[in-house]
Amino acid sequence: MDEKIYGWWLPPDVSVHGAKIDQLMSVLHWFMALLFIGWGIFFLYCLIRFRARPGHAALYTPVKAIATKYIEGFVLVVEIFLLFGLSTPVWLAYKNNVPDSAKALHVRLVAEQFAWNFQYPGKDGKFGKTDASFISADNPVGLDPEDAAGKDDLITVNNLHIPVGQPVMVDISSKDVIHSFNIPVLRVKQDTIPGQMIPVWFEATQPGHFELACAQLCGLGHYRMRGDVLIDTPEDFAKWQAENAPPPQEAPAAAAPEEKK
Amino acid sequence: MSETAIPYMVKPHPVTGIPNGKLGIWLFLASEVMLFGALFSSYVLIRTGMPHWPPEGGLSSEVLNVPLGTFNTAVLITSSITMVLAWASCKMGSLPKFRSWMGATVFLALVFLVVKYFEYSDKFHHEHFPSHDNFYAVYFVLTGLHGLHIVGGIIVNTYLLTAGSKMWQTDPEHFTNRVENAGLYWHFVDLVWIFLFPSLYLL
Amino acid sequence: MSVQQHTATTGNGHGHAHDGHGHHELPFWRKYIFSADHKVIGIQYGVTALVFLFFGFTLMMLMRWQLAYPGQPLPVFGKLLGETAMPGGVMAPEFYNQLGAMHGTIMVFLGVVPLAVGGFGNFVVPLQIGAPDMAFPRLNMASYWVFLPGCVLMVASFFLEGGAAQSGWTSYPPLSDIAPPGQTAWLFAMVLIITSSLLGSINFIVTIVQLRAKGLSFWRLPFFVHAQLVTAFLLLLAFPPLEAASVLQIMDRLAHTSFFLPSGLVVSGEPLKIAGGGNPLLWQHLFWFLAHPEVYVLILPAMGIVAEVIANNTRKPLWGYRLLVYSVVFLGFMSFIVWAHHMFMTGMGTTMSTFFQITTMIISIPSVIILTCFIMSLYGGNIRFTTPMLFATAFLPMFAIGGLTGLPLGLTASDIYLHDTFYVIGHFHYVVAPGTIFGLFAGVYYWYPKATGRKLNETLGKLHFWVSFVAINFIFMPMFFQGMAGLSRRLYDPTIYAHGRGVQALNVVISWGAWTLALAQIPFIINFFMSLKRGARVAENPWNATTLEWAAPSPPGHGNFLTEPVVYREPYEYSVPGQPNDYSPQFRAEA
Amino acid sequence: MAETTEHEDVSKHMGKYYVVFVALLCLTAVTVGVSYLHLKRPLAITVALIIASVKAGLVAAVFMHLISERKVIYAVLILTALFFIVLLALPNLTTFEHHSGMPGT
Repeated sequence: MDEKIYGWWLPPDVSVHGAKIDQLMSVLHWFMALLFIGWGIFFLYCLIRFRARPGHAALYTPVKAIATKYIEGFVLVVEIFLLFGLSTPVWLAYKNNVPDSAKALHVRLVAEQFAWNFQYPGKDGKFGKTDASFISADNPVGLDPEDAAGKDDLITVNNLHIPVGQPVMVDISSKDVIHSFNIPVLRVKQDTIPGQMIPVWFEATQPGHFELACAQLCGLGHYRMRGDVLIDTPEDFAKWQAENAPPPQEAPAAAAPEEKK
Repeated sequence: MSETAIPYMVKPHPVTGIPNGKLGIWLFLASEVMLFGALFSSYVLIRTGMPHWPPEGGLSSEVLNVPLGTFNTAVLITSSITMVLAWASCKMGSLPKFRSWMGATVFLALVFLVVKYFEYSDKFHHEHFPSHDNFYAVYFVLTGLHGLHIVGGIIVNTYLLTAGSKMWQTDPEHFTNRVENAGLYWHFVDLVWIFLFPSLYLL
Repeated sequence: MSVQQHTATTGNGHGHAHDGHGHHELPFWRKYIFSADHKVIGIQYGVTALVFLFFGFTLMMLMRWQLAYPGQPLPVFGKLLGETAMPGGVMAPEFYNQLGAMHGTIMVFLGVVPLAVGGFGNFVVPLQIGAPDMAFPRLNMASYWVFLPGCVLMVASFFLEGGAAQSGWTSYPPLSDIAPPGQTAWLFAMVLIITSSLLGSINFIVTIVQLRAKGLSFWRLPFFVHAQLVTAFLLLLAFPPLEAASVLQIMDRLAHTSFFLPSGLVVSGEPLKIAGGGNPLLWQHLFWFLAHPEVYVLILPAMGIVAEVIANNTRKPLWGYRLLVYSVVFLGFMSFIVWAHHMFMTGMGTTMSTFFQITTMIISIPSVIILTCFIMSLYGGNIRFTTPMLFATAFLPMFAIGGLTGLPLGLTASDIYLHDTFYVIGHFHYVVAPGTIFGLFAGVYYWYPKATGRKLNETLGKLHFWVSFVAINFIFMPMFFQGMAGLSRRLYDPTIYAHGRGVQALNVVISWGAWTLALAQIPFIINFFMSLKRGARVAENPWNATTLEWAAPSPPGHGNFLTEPVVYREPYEYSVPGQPNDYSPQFRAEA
Repeated sequence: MAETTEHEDVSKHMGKYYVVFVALLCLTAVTVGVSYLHLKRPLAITVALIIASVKAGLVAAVFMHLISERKVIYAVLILTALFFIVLLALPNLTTFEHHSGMPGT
């Protein structure tokens, strides 16, 4: 992992949708700085100009301050612009323009205290059925051993492998408490709510080795609930999938229809 | 005693037209509205999130005892009118009448609790504890909290009936105000039950 | 429970005019411990709250050691805290989480609110409206004596098996549902504290509505009273839902119901034996229904104090007094419909998130107006830089930073990145620490003479202010950079992450800032106790102020005023042209 | 309540209290009766809530004297009612949209 890319400001952005978020952040912070500095100069001017001293007296009649109305108006206009011009469109675009499901790589995430369990559908593109009753130490997501669709599913712990240039859709859930799926460099964050399956998507623009962090207090091991995000070229990704695929087995029963919320 | 004299303890404020206690009790009821509002909101949220209500199938009216619930509703409504009559007796200057009506109110409140006790013990007898499922959890929390309010009302009303009524000799107006405030609270408890009964037993 | 036990008057009950001071001396325990006098209760609340502020601060200083020097044994104190909490002097992660949860809870519910509302509200409001006491003095006493057991229970929970609550001050289930018994103590303590706040808020509203002095119309009330009135309504209507939520969580923990627990939970490999079917987000809704208005419960009284101190020390009327009042009322109202911006990352739909995003932006407008009014109040003044004024002045830029950094958090798109990072910590601490707490310090310095009859030492006060001001910015400013770097909050050891290692140097800066801030409180503590005996004696009105509390003796006796006060004019008539003095008090008949 | 002639005032109202009492008992009977018809859920909820609201309205208006109360109490109650609606509506709307409106589910 390259340590040097992490400094005192935003880490590099390797996602498709992140550029808009970064742009919003930069506009916001310039606006905030401008407002604060302008305001601060006036504030200091008032403190010095109107300090108590011999021969100086306060003005009883309130000053007519037209300028404050303009400044308040300006703040209002900028806020409306930030809200409807920048933030809402970015948010709506990200939430509503979900990439074509057929082209995307689908992954399921079941978070637990204190690990991230990923389930890849394998060659058949179908997730095996899971149920809480099957969960055990070597079956962290609770894969149904009877389900044929699950035979080729690949399970990884604390290790998210994704390819560059392909949208990734992660259906996230949790088996115990609320966690939060946070990959700073991909500008992704989503709470994992037990009992619910919530989709998030992202698309990486360059390969590399990054980190997945838990952003929601989930117990004493919250701090070490760290995962690796390995963004590969499509070829490397395919190779990784092939190398790690579980050995083929006899599939006894037909797959039951998938349960979705 | 050297406590400070507070204005408008008994006489109404010239602008607002009410004494302090009455505004106080209404504010308290406002916070109670928000308390039960939060519980009702939770009830709706949990109920709409479940495929079946009650979760084991059937209807609420088959799980809970509707005749007993109806009886209890009538008991509370009756206790409301006896409370009004107790206050009206004070207004009309008759302490003995107040005593009988207030006594009736307390008695009816106790009847309500006794019926509730039979309902609860029947549920417990069938191993239907709050942990059984969310239907029982909601039922026990809402009726339990309402029951605690009934207990509170009984304590206040019993106080007014016994030791508290000494004030009638020194300051009948103040005493009547207290009865009125206790009455406002008691009607509110009745009012909560009016919503609890259909939403838990009938729907 | 329902009927206030308010046999407040002597036998006859109708008295309007109060007959001066008590005829009989009350025994010590009735006068100073179980007292029904609003001033004694105010001081009880204030002192309790200050103790808890320092206690909560101490918890944070312990956490700062772990954050600055992760995994290193804490010298001296590490050994004292025992092997469970700090094995070998190194903090255990469980203990870190307890400290975090308790720091938040104590600062908010046991520190700032009791000081701002219980302390200043109780002491100052009846005086400022010319009332002899609160409307229900015994209820007021009950409020404190419900609050104190709550505090004791909260702190005592550290000694329970498994320690105190450790699921954050927000106590999100399912984590809090399955946490050790300390969480149950937390919930019961919260129920007590909420009940106490409800009793207090009823009392405040009735007092302000019913007991104002003759001539004191609503538009003549000091801004502080307006702020307290709005605060009381927030407490009255926003707290009960958290009480309900606490009851539900208590049921989940003790009666094993599943209000917040969905079906199919597996905790540490074992399926949880519950019925299921609940919703963890229900807690968040009920919690934030309180906790967002709570932010304004913290800030509004501080704004009120700042307004009083600014008007007094600029020697001119507040600029835009009515606008300020409209703004706080609007702020209070809006604070009820913004809460879900704390939940943007829970998978909310786009319609509701847009709704909450819009209300959040709308609520920033009155804050901007309030700040503008304060700064325009400086313009044209004759500013005396007394210690209270220094704290009040510093409040303005600190609150501005806190408010501005709320923008990126209130907007959904930028919140994706900043949610639950140190940016959030920086943001709300700027609002509540150098914002609210500085406002409260301004109040302590401003009203101390009224409460004790003696002034606090100005030199020590200025030392307290300047060191605190510099140190506190070294604490919270770096947090914005840590947040921008993506560092999650509530991490026991941030150096686990590469982006955490990138900003670890800042953690050292912050920690040293925190410890310096602690040192800066020493002059205050010395000043506070020394001035009780040695401070300069003052008359009724040491600051040449205009509002009613300065008509009463310092300290005011039982019943507050020697003669019934009458109000003749607006609250901040400073530097009226043609007057011999630069202040025309509300209570003085001649123009 | 006016301070003067209060005795007559109260005795004049007595009839009203009894009428409301009987009305409340009748409405209770109606709501229980309707529940045995097993109406469709939405209709059943509407009917039950309407009856409950009428009953609550009667208790509040007559027993609690809200029909002739002072402005300050109306103000408090309107504010409370408003936030009560917020408390009931927003968490449920949010949850509803959360479950129904998520793209990709």
